[in-house]
Amino acid sequence: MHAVAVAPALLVAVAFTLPLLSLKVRRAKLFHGVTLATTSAVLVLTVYNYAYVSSSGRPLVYRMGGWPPPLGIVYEVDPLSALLAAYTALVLVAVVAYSSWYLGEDSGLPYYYALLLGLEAGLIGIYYTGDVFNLFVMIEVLGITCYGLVAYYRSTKEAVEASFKYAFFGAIAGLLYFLAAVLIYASFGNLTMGFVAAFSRPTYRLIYWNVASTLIWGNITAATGAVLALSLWTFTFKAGVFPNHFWLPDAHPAAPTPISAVLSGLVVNAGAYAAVRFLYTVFGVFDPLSEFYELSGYVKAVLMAVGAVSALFASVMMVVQTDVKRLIAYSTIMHLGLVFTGFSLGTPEGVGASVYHMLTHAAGKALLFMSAGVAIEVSRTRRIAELRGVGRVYKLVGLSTLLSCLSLVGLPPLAGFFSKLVLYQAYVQSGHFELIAVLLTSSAIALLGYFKVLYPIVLGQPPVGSEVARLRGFGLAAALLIPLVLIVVLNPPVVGGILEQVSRAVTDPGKYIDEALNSFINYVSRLYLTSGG
Amino acid sequence: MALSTIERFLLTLTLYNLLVTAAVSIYGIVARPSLTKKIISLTILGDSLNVLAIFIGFRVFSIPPELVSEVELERFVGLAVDPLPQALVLTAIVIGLAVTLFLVFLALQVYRLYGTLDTRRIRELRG
Amino acid sequence: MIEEVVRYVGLAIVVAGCSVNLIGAIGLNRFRNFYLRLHAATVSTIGGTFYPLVGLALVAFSSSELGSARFFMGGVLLVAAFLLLMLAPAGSHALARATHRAGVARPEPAIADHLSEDRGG
Amino acid sequence: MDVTLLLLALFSTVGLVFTYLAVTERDLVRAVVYSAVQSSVYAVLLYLLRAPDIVLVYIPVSVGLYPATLLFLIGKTERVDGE
Amino acid sequence: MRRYVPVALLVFVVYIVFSGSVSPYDIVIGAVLAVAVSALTTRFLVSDGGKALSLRRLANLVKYALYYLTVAEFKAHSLVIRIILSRDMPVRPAIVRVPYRAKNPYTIVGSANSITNTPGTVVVDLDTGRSVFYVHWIRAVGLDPETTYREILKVFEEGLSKVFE
Amino acid sequence: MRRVIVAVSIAAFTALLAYATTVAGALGYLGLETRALARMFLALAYNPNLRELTAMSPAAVAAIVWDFRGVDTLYETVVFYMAIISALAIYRGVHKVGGGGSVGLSLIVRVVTKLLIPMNIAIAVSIAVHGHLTPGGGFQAGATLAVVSVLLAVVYSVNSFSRVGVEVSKAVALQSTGLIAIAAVVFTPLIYGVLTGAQAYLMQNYVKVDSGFHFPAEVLGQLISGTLIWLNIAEFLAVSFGFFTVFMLLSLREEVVKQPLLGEGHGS
Amino acid sequence: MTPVELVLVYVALPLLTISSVLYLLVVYRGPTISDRVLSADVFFYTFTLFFGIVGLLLGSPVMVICTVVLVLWAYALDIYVAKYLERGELGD
Repeated sequence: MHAVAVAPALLVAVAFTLPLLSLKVRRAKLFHGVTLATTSAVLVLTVYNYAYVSSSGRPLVYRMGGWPPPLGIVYEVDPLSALLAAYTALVLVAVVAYSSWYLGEDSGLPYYYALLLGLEAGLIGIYYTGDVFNLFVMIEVLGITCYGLVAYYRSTKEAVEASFKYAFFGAIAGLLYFLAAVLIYASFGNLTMGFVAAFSRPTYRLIYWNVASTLIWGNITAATGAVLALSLWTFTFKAGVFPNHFWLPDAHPAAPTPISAVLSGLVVNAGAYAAVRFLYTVFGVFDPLSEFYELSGYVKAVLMAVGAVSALFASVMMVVQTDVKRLIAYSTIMHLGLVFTGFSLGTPEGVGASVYHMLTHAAGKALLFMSAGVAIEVSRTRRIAELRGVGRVYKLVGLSTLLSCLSLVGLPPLAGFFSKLVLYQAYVQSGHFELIAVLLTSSAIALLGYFKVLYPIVLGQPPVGSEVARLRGFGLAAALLIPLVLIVVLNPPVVGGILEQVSRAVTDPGKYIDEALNSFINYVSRLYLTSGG
Repeated sequence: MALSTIERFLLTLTLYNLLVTAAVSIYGIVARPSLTKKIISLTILGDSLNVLAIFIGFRVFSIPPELVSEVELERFVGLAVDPLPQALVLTAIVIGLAVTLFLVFLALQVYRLYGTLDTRRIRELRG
Repeated sequence: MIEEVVRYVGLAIVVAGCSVNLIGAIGLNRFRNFYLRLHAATVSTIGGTFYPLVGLALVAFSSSELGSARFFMGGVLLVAAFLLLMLAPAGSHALARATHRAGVARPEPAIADHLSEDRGG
Repeated sequence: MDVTLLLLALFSTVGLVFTYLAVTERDLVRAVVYSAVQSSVYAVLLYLLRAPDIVLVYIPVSVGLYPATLLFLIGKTERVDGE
Repeated sequence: MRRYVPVALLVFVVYIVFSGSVSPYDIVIGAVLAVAVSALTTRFLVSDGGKALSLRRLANLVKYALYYLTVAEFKAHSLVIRIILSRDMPVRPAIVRVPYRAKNPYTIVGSANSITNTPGTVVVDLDTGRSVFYVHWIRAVGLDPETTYREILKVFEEGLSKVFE
Repeated sequence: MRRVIVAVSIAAFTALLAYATTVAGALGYLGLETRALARMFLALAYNPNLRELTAMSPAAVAAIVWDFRGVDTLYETVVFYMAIISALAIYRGVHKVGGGGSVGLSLIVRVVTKLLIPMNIAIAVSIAVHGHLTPGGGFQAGATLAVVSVLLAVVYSVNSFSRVGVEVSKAVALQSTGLIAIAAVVFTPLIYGVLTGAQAYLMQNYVKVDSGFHFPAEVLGQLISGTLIWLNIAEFLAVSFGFFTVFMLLSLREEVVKQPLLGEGHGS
Repeated sequence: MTPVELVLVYVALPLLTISSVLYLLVVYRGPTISDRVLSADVFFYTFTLFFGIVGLLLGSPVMVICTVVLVLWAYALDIYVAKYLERGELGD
């Protein structure tokens, strides 16, 4: 159970030591090794957490510093957050392995790895936290590390400018979320997600009348409207979907390739996760028991519009790109749009399908960025027309490019196909046939875009001489293999049970609320017993 | 105890002033072309939201949340203002400072690369 | 007894200092020139802030109802007053010198400007 | 009546005025000075709101460090905003 | 060794006065801090340890401070306040040379700060090569070096010379 | 046209927010009473009678910052650290500090600044070590000490840092040391728990109903509030040297940094 | 209210408030940047006194710790504006 709290804290503790280490030791291998060991340890911890949470069937509440919920911060881990955190840790191991190949002996290595570890801490913290304000802090940890990593190639114009844009609007988004958190405290009288969720449901308010009437301090309906408006702006910014996508096609390509993989594959998921957490669990917009169920129509319309427009717009933009990384970045916007349409349905099927799509997209996108990154490194350009056919020399790269593209397009029998199929079924079940049209159209348009990438890398002019030497590296193979296995393995028989558990946990947050309240009540009753006895 | 009309008016006026300050600074962020001016407006936006956060924990006739040895606990609990927003704002100020420092470093680098901090000229130069 | 005397002396200093502060503020508005405003600013900082801070420290020391924290308050105020006495002149000197060197404001009208003479010639 | 309410209303209005000045001013050094004054007014607000801890961190950050870094930035770059 | 004392004393006094308590906790921390800071910064601050520990100099400093804070400040303030409150603001401003004789930087800075702190005179610049302050004087009675020295600087420099020189 | 739309939408949003906060009453009973949770914090901040629920710190804000909601502050420190690491990553490869004599401000300013430094250190340390008793704490003290780094950069020159004995690498090392001390304090309860098999939580300070681990709240009759004083001192170290790093980087001369920062073409 | 508090509330605070508004007027009007900074500076110094008086009135002496910080940073603001005017940039 301590593994929940240790995972992010361990990451930042190692991040603290890296610059100190760099004063004594200058060998690059040490930094690669330390970072790989840390991320592997965190992978073990997060997988253990997932196993614990999914086997016990209840969310896990960790009281930070031992404090009971409304006083202190809690980490509350339900199947969704445990799954996403474990998945993140897994992909990040691959990314660190890839970085060891990609960066080699770069002079900024300790800074790079410190930032990368901070990024992972931010992501896992966002998934694990059960506190509204702690979410703000973790979003900022994630944010500042992302800005720093995007600006890592500080002497290229586009990297610096993209990072400035990202950081600037990220700061505004963070401030707006801060205002939202403050408004939650102002009206609900506390900051624990489980408590806010309980107070949003009239039944819980009746059962825990004592607690609720003490803590609630204002008009929660008025506050919730403002909070949803403010926080959804922030979350859509972080997720990079339509009205707030403007930073993404600049920032993702400008970063070093492993970071592009992280940003496109994992960081955007954090925004989607936070939106789900707020809409489904905390305020229960799609929960008939909740007081805010009447908002579901508006929220549904907004999310659907956001998702559909970003999917269509981004798929069209993909086709006209000439820069390979920009093309892949637009594909991220498209997929996140599809994820948001799934969340807009408000049904367990929709949530399950969207989470599934998040997973397959993360693996596919990381793999595509990493294998395209090999081609970019070898041919020293990002223009699609001039890419070298690395796939002819190094079969693994060719294979991974092929499979990742096909998975992202959605061809059987790869993971991407199944996730889109499940999404399709969810649309059909809730009767939103217009979304099916969006899904099919955007996938068809995007197919053209993916073939633009696929063709030169797999079939283009092969590299020669010194360029081939660049391809050697132990880390590269390991890095490509992990997501490659993932996109083959993630099919419904394997993940079906997991997803069902996740979607049940999300659409029926009763256990989430109960655990948070129990944690408080247990503490108080034990206190009463010890002092009374 | 209830607040008199004039007290409520003054409190509301303060609140509105803070909200309008935030709005003016957002306008500055959007409308002014210079990156430096954008950063200045951003800091003002952060400041106004921080003060707003403290403001929701305010009460009239109160003392700060620092327990001095001579004050009894009951009187202290009955009189002091809300300490939680203060702790939250402390965090927010530090985070804002960190982001602003980084933005300044980035703006310097933008100037080194582009030779200007005017967004319109940067857009032209980027093509 | 002695406590009362100290308290009212401190209070008198505070009130007198606040009036001087107001006079300094008026002067700052009335003078026509940066270099003249410097003198009004000095009135405000020394007569209008330094002395009242000391007076307030006296009031604090003599307020026994504050308990042991009165020594804290008085000490802090004395340190602040001392820092003010040390830093305020250095600050206004730096500002005046920079203003003269950069030529932001001319010291006119003036019956003599030896600094410009020496630096120009 | 609590006298701090009057002061709160007065100084928040002053803060609004100086925000407007800082946003519309085209000379960036002046804008920095305006924003420093605005920050100090806000520090007074925070003090009146009984938040000495915040004042203690807000004054260094907002009155001290922001103008310092911004003047470093202006000194190394350009002084005028816009046309 | 003796030159480390004044800085340590300064740090200790500031710490104790600022903390406003003489509990063992503060005294221990203050003492440790004083030793540490003194060890770190004395080489930039004190050049001659012999002068540092003389009680006579300290007494002179106190005497100077008392004179300065009462008589000198009062005279200067009343002059400038009268100018501010009069209708036509009768000023005769000038930037004049004021020669100084002191060699020790602390004397120079102390007397310059004393001049600036009295309303009516502000040190605009100083030239260490020529040993001259350039003082902006709100009501100049004379421009020659003797007059300016006598009217502006004499008292301060003589008082401070007994402390630092 | 675009500006008008922007202005109107901002105004509309502000009006909505104003409506929600005052007329609709999202802020509750403004100005009248404190929230229930706030009363809990105030009652528990220093309360030796409730051993399982107190933070033993008379300064309620410090108690919340480092004990009740300590994780927030831990990661807030991470944000600050990461910002400095990002700045260092931008400035990587800059080894040579600009030469040349410093033409600073006048003698008066320099001497006064020199005198200010030891006094400022005394004040900052006092704010840091009394953080659990009076307003103040690690970050406040570090920010107060930042006066020294700003003034060294402005009044003297970047060379003065190395004359005083602070260089970029040394400042980063000291900052890391402070942060590692924070991490050590944070992890101590867990390590204790692993070694003895007892229950203990990350960042735990005092006894809880299900855990007997605690840091000493008082030493020789002096209240030190368990972890609070150690965290404050460590944070003080980290923050003040963080500011040193920042201003050292900012005051580097353009000629020195331009070549390494623009020279290498990377990633295309 | 004790006599001390009466005097402070009805005499000292109004005087200080009026003079601080007058300083702000100079910050707004002052033709040159030096005027603005000078009066901003005096404004800060005046507020140290204001902080002290308010702290005494609220009966919470621990609050006045903020005065020292304000004095320090007002000086720092002077110095960097002076350096900016003199050298055209801060730093080396």
